[in-house]
Amino acid sequence: MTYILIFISAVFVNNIVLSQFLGICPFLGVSKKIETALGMSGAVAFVMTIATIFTYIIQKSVLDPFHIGYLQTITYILIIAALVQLVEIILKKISPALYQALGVFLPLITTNCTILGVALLVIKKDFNLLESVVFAISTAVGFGLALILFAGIREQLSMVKVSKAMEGTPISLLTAGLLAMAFMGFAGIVK
Amino acid sequence: MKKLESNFKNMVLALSSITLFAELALGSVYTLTKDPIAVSKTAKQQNAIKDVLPPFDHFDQKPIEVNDGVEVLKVYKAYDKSNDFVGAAVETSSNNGFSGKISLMVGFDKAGAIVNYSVLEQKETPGLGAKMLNWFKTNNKSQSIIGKNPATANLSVSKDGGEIDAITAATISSRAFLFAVRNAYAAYCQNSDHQQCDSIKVK
Amino acid sequence: MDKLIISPAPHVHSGDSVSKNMRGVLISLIPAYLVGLYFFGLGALIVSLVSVLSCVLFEYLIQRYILKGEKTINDGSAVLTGLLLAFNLPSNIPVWMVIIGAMVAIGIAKMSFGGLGNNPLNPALVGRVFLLISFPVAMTSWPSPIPLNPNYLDAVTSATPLALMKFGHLPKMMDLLIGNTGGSLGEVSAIALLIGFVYLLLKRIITWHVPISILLSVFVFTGILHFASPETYFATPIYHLLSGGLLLGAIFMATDYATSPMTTRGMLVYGVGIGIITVVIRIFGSYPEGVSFAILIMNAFTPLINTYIKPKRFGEARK
Amino acid sequence: MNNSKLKIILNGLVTENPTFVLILGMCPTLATTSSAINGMSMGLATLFVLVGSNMAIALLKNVIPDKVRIPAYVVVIATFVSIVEMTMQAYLPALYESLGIFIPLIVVNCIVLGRAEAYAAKNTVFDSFLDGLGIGLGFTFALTLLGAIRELLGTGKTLGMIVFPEHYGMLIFVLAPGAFIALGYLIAVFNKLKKKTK
Repeated sequence: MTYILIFISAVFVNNIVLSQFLGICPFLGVSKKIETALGMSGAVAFVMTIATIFTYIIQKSVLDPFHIGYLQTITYILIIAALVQLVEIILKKISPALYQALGVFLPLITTNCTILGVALLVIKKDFNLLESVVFAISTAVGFGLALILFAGIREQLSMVKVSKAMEGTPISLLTAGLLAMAFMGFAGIVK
Repeated sequence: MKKLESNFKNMVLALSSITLFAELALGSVYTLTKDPIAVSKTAKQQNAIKDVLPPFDHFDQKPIEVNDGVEVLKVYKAYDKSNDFVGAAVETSSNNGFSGKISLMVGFDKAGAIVNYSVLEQKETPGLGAKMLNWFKTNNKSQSIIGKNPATANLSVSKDGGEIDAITAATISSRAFLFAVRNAYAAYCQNSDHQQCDSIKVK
Repeated sequence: MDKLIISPAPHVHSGDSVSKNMRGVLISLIPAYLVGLYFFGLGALIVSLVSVLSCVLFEYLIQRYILKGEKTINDGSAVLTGLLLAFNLPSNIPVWMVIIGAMVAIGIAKMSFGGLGNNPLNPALVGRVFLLISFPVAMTSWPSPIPLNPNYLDAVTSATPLALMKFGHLPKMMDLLIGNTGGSLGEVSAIALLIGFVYLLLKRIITWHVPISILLSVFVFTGILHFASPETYFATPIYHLLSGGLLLGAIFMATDYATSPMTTRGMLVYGVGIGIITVVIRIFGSYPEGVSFAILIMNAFTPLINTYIKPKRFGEARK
Repeated sequence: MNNSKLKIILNGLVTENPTFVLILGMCPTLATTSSAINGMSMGLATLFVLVGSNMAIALLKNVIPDKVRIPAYVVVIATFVSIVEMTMQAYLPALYESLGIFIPLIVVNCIVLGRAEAYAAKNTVFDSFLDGLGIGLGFTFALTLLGAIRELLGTGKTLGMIVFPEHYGMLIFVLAPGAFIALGYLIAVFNKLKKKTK
C-alpha cells in the first residue's frame, strides 16, 4: 500500500514538474514532439533509478557513518556525472539499439535537476531503499506524463498563430501553468 | 602560463588536487558553522517552548520522551520558583497534514487546559491549511482551542462530531492539527498526576 | 451528426457555422438559466450579466488593442463562455471576482493562445478553477435556494448536495431533479440540464458519446464503490449523477469542440477518463467537486488521444 | 571603472539576462519566488556561487587539463554551493528551510556551469568576477521581480508592505500554477519591450 501511495503521490499529486518545479529545462526544451518526449522520459527513468540507488547506498554506508554529511552535494553530483558517463559507455556496448534511442538525451541528463533532486529528496523524506526506488521510478513516470501531455499540446499549438510576444517560452510556460492548475485537482488524494 | 596537457598524469593530478582543496575548504567551513547550526536549531525550539507555557520559572531541558510507535512526543515539564509543577510543553506531530508532516508545540497548565500552541513545522496550502498558525487561537470560541481542556472538551473537527470549527475549506489540515493536539494531551497526562488521565493513552 | 466528428484539428469552421452552433448551445442553456434565476434570484442575475458582459468586453479589448487581428467578437463565443462561467459560480460571489474569472477565461485561456478554436483547455473552466484555487472560501459557500431571492451578497449559505452526502445526509431526489438545492447557479436542476441535452442532440450540435460515457463511467465507478462498502460510500450512483456540476460539465463543458477529441472512439476514451477522475477527486480529493478538474485534465490529453486514436477508414467510423 | 568593465556587468543584467533572455535556471526561478524575499535570497545565493566559481575557475583554468575540465568545474561549483548551504543553515535557518533543496540544486543550475564554460575558462579573474556579478545580479533582479509580483497578486503584500487587503489576494499566484503563469507573462512583456527598444 505504501508503494502505491508513493506512486500516486509522485505521479499525480506532487508531480515533479507541475508542482515541484524540477526538470523544467528539459520540459520546455525537449517536449516539442511526442516521440522525443518519450525518449527523454525513458532515459530519465533509467538514470534516475540507478542514481538514486547508488547515492542512497553511499549516503547510508559512507556519509552517515563517517559524519561527513557536508560532502553530500559534491559526492552526489560526482556520482551522477560518473554514472551518466558509465551508462553511456555500457549501453553503447551491450545494447546499441537502446543507445540509439536514449543516447542523445544522456548528456542532457547530468544537468537535469530531477536526478539530483530525487536523490536528495529520498534522504530528506527518510525513505528506505525499496521506497526510494519506487519513488524514483514513480517520479520518472510523473516526469514522463507531464512531458508527453505537454508535447501533445505543443504539437497542436505549433499549427496556431499566437501573438509575437507570446511565442516560444511564454506560451509554453502559460500552458504549463494551466496544466499545473488542472493537476491541482488531485490535491489531497494522498495525504 | 601555458595550458596543461591532457595526459593521464596531469588529469589525475589536477582533479585530485582540486578535490583535496575542495574537501579542505568544506571541512573548515563545516567546523566553523557546526556550532552555529546546532545553536540555531535549538534556539527555535527553546523559544517555542517558552511561548506556550504558563508563567514559569524554569523547565526541564531534557524532555521525557513518549514513543507511540509512530511519533515520538517530547514532554517538557515546567516549574515555578518553589519547584512546584505549573504545566508542560509537549512537542507533537502528525504525518497526515494536507502536504505531509505538521509538528506543533502545545502548552498545558497544571489542570490540563491548553495555554497556547505554536506551529514548528508545516507545509500546508497557503491561505487554507497554513492558516493553522493563528486559526485555533482567535477569540472565536468555536474555533479556538486556547483554554480548553481536552479531558472535558471534544477537540475534534465539528464535522466529525467535535466542537472545533475546521479551517474553512481545509478540513484535512484541521484534522491533522487537532489529532496532534489530542496526542499531546495524552502524552502530557501520562506524565502528570491527574486522576482523569488514567484512561487516556497516546494513540 | 458525423460532419463535426471528422473535421481535422484545429477545428476551422466558417464563421457562419460557428455562430449558428453557438446560438444553439445558448438556446439549450435557457432552461437551466431560468431555474437558476428562480432559485437564486437577484444574485444569479447580477453574476450572469457581469460575467457575460465582461467576457465580451475583454474579448473586444484584447482583439482590438493587443492582438490587433480580425474581429471575432460577433461569433457569440464570448457570450457563451461568459454564460458558462456564470453557471459554474455561486450566485453570491462578489462582482469583482466574476470580473477576474472572465479576464482569466478570455485573456489567459483563450486569447493568449490565439483565440477561438486554438485554446487547449476550456476557457470557462479555466476561469472557474482559477477562481476556485484563488478564492476557495467564496467559491465553496453556496447560497440556499430561495425562490426569487432578492438578496445578493448576504444570501444565506448552505451546503451542497455533495458536501451533505459526505456527512451522510442524502438530499431529496426531487430537489436534485428540479434544482431546489445549494450549488452553482446553473448546475442545480437535473431536469433543466437534460432538456438542454435533448435539444443539443436533436439539433445535432453535439453527439451522445462524450456525455453518456462520462455519466456511465461515473455511475459504474461509484456503483462499485457503493456496493463494495455501503457504509463508507453511502451515496448511491444515482445521487452522484444528479448532484454537483456533473451534468452541467458532461453535457455543456466537456463537449466543447476545440478541446475534445475528434473520433468517436477518442470521445469514449475521453469521456471515461473524465468520469473516473471526477469520482477519484470527489471521493478521495480535498476539493469538493472534481468535474471541472477532470475535464481540464482530459482536455490536456485530447491532442494525445487525437494522435493515437486515429479515425478508421472512411465509412467505418460511421454507424 | 572604465566603460568596458561596466559593459560586462550590464551584459549580465540586461543583454544576456539569464532569466528573461537566456531562459536558464527555470527551476529555482519558478520554485523559490513565492515571495520577493525568497526570490531575492535565492538570487543572492546563486550570485555568491557564480562569483566564487567564476573567479576560482578563471584562476585555475591553466592547470586544468581540457579533458577533465567539466568534472573539475563541477567540483569547484559544488564546493561553493556547500559553503553557501552551511552558512545559510548556520546564520539564516528560517530562510534555509523555506528554500529547501533548491540550495543544493544550485549545482545543476545551467547558468553557473554555463558561465564557467563560456566565460571564466577564457577570461581573466577580474573580468570573470565582473561577469559573475553581472549575471548574478541579473538573476537576482529577475527572481526578486517575479517574487514581488507573485506575492503582491497572491497576498496583497510585497516586501512586507501591504498594498491591498489580503482578502483580495489571488492565492493561485503563490501556488505552482501561478508561478508558471506569472513568469510566462513577464517574459512576454520583456519580449515586447525588447522589440520596442530595437
